[in-house]
Amino acid sequence: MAEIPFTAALNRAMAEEMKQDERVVVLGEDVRAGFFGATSGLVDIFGPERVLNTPIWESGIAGMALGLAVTGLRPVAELMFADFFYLAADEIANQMASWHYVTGGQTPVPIVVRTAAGGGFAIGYNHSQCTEASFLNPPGLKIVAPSTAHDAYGLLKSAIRDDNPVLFIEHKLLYGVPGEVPDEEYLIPLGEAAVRREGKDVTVLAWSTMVGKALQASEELEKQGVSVEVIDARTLVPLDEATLLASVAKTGRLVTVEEGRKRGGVGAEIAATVMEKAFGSLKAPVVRVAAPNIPVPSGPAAEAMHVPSVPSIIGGVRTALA
Amino acid sequence: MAEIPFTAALNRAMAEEMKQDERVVVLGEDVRAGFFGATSGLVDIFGPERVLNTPIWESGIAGMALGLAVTGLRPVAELMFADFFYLAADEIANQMASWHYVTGGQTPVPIVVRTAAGGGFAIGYNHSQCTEASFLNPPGLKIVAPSTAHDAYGLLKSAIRDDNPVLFIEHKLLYGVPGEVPDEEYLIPLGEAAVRREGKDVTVLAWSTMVGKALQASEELEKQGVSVEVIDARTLVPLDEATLLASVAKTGRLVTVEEGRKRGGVGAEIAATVMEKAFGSLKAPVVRVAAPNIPVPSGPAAEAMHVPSVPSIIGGVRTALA
Amino acid sequence: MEAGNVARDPVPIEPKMLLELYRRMVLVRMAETIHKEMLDRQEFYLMGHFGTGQEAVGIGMTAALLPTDYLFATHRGIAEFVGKGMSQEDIWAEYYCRSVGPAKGKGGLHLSDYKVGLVGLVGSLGADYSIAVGAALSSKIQKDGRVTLYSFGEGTSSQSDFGSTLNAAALWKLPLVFGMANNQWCEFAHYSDHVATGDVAPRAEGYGIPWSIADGQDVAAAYAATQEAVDRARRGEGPSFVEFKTYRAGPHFSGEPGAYMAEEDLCRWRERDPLLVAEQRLLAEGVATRDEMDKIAEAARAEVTSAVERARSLPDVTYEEMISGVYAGEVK
Amino acid sequence: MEAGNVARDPVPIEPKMLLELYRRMVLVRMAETIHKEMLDRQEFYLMGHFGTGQEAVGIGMTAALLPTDYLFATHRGIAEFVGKGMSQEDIWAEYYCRSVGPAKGKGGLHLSDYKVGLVGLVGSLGADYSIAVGAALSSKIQKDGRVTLYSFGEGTSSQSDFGSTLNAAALWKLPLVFGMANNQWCEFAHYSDHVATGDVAPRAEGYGIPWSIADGQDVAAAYAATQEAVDRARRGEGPSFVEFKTYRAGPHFSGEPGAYMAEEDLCRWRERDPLLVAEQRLLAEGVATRDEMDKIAEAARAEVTSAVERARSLPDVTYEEMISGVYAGEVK
Ligand SMILES: Cc1ncc(C[n+]2csc(CCOP(=O)(O)OP(=O)(O)O)c2C)c(N)n1
Ligand SMILES: Cc1ncc(C[n+]2csc(CCOP(=O)(O)OP(=O)(O)O)c2C)c(N)n1
Ligand SMILES: [Mg+2]
Ligand SMILES: [Mg+2]
Repeated sequence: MAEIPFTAALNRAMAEEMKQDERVVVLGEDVRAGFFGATSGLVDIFGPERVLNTPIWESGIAGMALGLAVTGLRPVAELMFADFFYLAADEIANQMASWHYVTGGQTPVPIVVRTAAGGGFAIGYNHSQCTEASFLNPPGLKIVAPSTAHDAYGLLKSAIRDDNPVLFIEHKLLYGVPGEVPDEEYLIPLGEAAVRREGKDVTVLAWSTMVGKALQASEELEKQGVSVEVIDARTLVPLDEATLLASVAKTGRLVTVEEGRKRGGVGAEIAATVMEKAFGSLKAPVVRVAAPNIPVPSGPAAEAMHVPSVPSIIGGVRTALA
Repeated sequence: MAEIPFTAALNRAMAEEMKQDERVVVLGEDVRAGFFGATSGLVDIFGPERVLNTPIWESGIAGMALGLAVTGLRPVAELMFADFFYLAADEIANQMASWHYVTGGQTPVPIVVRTAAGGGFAIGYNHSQCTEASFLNPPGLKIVAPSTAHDAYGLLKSAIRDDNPVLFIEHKLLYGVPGEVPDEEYLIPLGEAAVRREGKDVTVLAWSTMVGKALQASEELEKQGVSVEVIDARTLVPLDEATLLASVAKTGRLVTVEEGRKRGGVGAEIAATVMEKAFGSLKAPVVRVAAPNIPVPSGPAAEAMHVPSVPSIIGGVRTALA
Repeated sequence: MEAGNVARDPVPIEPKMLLELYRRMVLVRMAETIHKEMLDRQEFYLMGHFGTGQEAVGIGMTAALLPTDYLFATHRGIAEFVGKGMSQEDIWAEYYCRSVGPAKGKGGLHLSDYKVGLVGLVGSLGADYSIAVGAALSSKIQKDGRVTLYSFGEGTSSQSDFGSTLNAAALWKLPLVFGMANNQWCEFAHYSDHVATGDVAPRAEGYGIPWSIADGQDVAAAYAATQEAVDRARRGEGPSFVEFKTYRAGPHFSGEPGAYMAEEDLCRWRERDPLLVAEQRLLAEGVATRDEMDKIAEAARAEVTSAVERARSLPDVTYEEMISGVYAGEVK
Repeated sequence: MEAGNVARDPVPIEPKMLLELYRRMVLVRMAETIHKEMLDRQEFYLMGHFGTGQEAVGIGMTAALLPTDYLFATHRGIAEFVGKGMSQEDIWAEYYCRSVGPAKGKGGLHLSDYKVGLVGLVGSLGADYSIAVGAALSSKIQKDGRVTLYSFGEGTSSQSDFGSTLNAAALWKLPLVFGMANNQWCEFAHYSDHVATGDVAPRAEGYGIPWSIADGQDVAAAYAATQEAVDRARRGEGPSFVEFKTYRAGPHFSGEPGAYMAEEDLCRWRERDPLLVAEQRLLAEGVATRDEMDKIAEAARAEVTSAVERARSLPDVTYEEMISGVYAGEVK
């Protein structure tokens, strides 16, 4: 079993799926070169028709993916930055989200829209956001956000085989992070969370980069005598409510951690759902650790202050325990 | 004091603001004729340069509004249907939402984006949505959704005078509804909810058309011995937390009612916030009455089943009381 | 191009084909007339964006397509749907939101019918520009020989993705035909309020796309101009752009009086009503008699009426039906 | 247009003006060189999208503007910002995110400076097409005599709002000038992968907009072509489109090697480096000596260095500063 970077895991997933299903095509800006490396080299194996560089046209990339999907192909589209979901929002939220429904299921809508989310380069408000929260409300989408190379591989393969549009959120700080990816093929079903660490005092639900920070925070808290259960949501829609509720039933306390803004964030939906379904078990209000309600600030100093940190997660857990 | 329709109240608000501040301009598709009537006749008073018909270009309408706003004017832009917010999402969520911040306040960003939301004509997935939920997460926006002609007038005037981008959500079923609008000018500040009915057993928070349905439900419930406090949020961002929390402190129970979909809806944010700030007062989990997580269906029969109704609000209250 | 009795050389067309296209136009006109009557009697919920006076464009364009070709049609009338082969039964089943419709009644006005290449009608104008590019690209990748026809109105040429679409189509030499009905109205405003130039088609030039302007009142002309473009696409020579000069001889939608339209313009254009133009030619060339035409109209009325009656008599969708089908496959 | 020593008639320009434009180009080159050196030494966080080799476009274009005119500039180098009058102190204060910057250090790479008409640099390419239309419309409504220059790259001509923007500008005869630097690269791909035609400017024709193509290596030519367009706009005659032929003589951004660029192309274009072209003319026409040019470079180094030093020495923004300023006025 090799340790390979997150991008290599994505690359392997795409290459395998393209090999075994010639309907799978990759498109996006500079996907041949591979801006963050995930698609690099695919063109050499599968040729320029199946690995298509597009003009700078985000709504087009999403809309073309939809057109490809409803005419027999299985596009994996790349939008270079998650911020650009808003440029393609009509295609994503109004069109692909509804297409299966309004056509009465005459066609599957097998689309993956991959993107790079989050901060890390300190380049501010249009290249650093986590935008998944705005896409919870549209129907018909699935949303996936892996935290490890292992999951990136297994989830991307499932996403490509899914007959529905999947927003696949990759964090740019994860791309270079290596992880163990078994040599044998495997799939990770969409909609299954992973308990990363068992604990009994409080549940922390996170995804993407925040899982790593939550684990660090829980080690710190362990030393302080607090036993934290860390769940990696992996898929945000559909959410693995069973795993989450089972954990909350045990701990009675929940902290959600997300890099995106708090107001209208993913944590709000999770908090409301857990309250609805497990009010009796909750010993304290669900705590949402998230970014403040501001544009992602420019510059390393401000960016670092803005993104949830290990101390802010510890603070959130402390609040939940208070 | 005259009873005038909702559209006339909007029209009067715009006309007055245009009269007293020549920087106020109106733009959008067919605003001269006035698709739903709110802007009809303004061109005759203020001329075609201040009441500008635009091409069919929603991202342009929003972006032009931003360009007008940062160069000294105060645009009131119309996007014909709330569904089209997604067509202008980059301009709304990425640009106008952040402009004041990223320019360090060198310019105010006085924009109102008016739109017609919700069902009523049974014309389905691209002309019937309530899309405000997707715009809670971006920073820097205000979101207003009046339920009466009286409020439409007072809130629109405040929105036009606000130095920030305001999404102003009008429900198409309200346009023709008359209401009392005093002859004297008045403003309703953004961020102030209205208690529409006092009660002690449960709080219902609604906005737009759902306020009327909540009031009907509360009358029904009154007969059944349940005392419902109905709050009209009026402004969703910033939310009048003080009024809401005071009510929940009294009743201990909250039902949010919205026409939009439940997952990632506005109710999620409100539920999470109330849990966070008033967990001790909550005798039951916050109940979210909302549309199911499907595209707005076509046809009168399906549309009627899909939109929250008086019985479903009563059901929600019953759940909160159980 | 002005309306009126301009002398033109008749565009060559097989007599049988002309008669068939005439029949289709009559069917479209009949369906929309019956639709309007139902609305006038307040018997139906669905507003109509009728294409009265523009039938030759939709019927002419679609006549150049094969059943397997893809069509992205517009809200303006049902000519394109009829021309592409969607049956009255299927249209009305969808309009009435009946579960027997091709989209299980979920489409409503957003007609789709995959068995005849109707991929779907979007509600947000121009959302399908890029979807059509995707469909044409799909055919290029799959080498399936299909052509995609993207139909739109001149008002929609102002929408965001227009330029990007032309660029992508030309860049990849896609089998994509742009068919633009310039009906001179964008809702309640004349198109000179929307479009900087009188003709839109010449824009294609700058993107490296061949273009032409065709008479939208003459179904033979519309057919011929489209056929040329479709043939070019089918030969792998890339996209073309055809602008059809026509006129929306009625209001934007059924719920408004169209008071802003000048009566004399309407009259002038009605002189070149596409049904009239075709009838005159059919008579002049001895292809059909008045009597045969009356029979065509009767048959059309029967076809529409029975489809409407059937749809009306079917039950509304159930809650179960309404709530299902958001995702393909099972999702918890 | 090919690079190389093509014989051209020199475009007329005041000697003093040429010298001043040369000085600006030197300042830009110096600032970007110092920026790159800091990155090489890993002393600075902010990647550079340097405009090396394209300085004549940004400096030439902006020379045609008044201080009150609006400019929508691009990510490609800082020539436009310098040309429009943004000081090195202000640029570096923003780059270092210092609260003394015009945007209180909130802009970072998204430079804005309202006192010199720099409305803001967006991070999503093409988001500012419509914003620029709004600014030009604003001037038309307010009759303030300002011209808006919309600067962009040829890759961004594929973005959604391009066509709609040309249409709106022409429809309303806006005082809007399109200045497109065709530097032949869109990130890691040649522009023939993005744009269907070799020239983009002729697209303007179809929208009813006059266009020209100018030599982007010659600051006098870039200036003259822009001035003509600006004058037309200022006279109320509407928009114009100028395409500048140039070459991105380096990688897309500082963090990549640009290995996909052919060395011989780079060499060929470096022969027509805009600083070299200007220097040769200054010398040939006896406007400046080598010595005077060296002094210009020294002064530029001093100016940049002191601005960098100042910015570096200032404190980071505080949490309070970071968190504030989302809304104008007080919001609870
Ligand atoms: C994105 C979007 N904006 C606005 C509308 C409302 N609308 C429906 S039809 C129409 C006019 C379209 O004009 P044109 O493209 O010329 O087609 P026509 O109606 O003349 O056939 C408008 C603005 C819409 N459906 N979608
Ligand atoms: C909406 C959007 N898509 C993609 C990018 C990433 N990106 C930054 S620069 C660039 C290339 C732009 O090419 P061009 O317009 O020719 O300008 P140049 O970089 O050559 O100056 C791309 C794709 C972006 N910033 N915004
Ligand atoms: Mg039209
Ligand atoms: Mg370029």
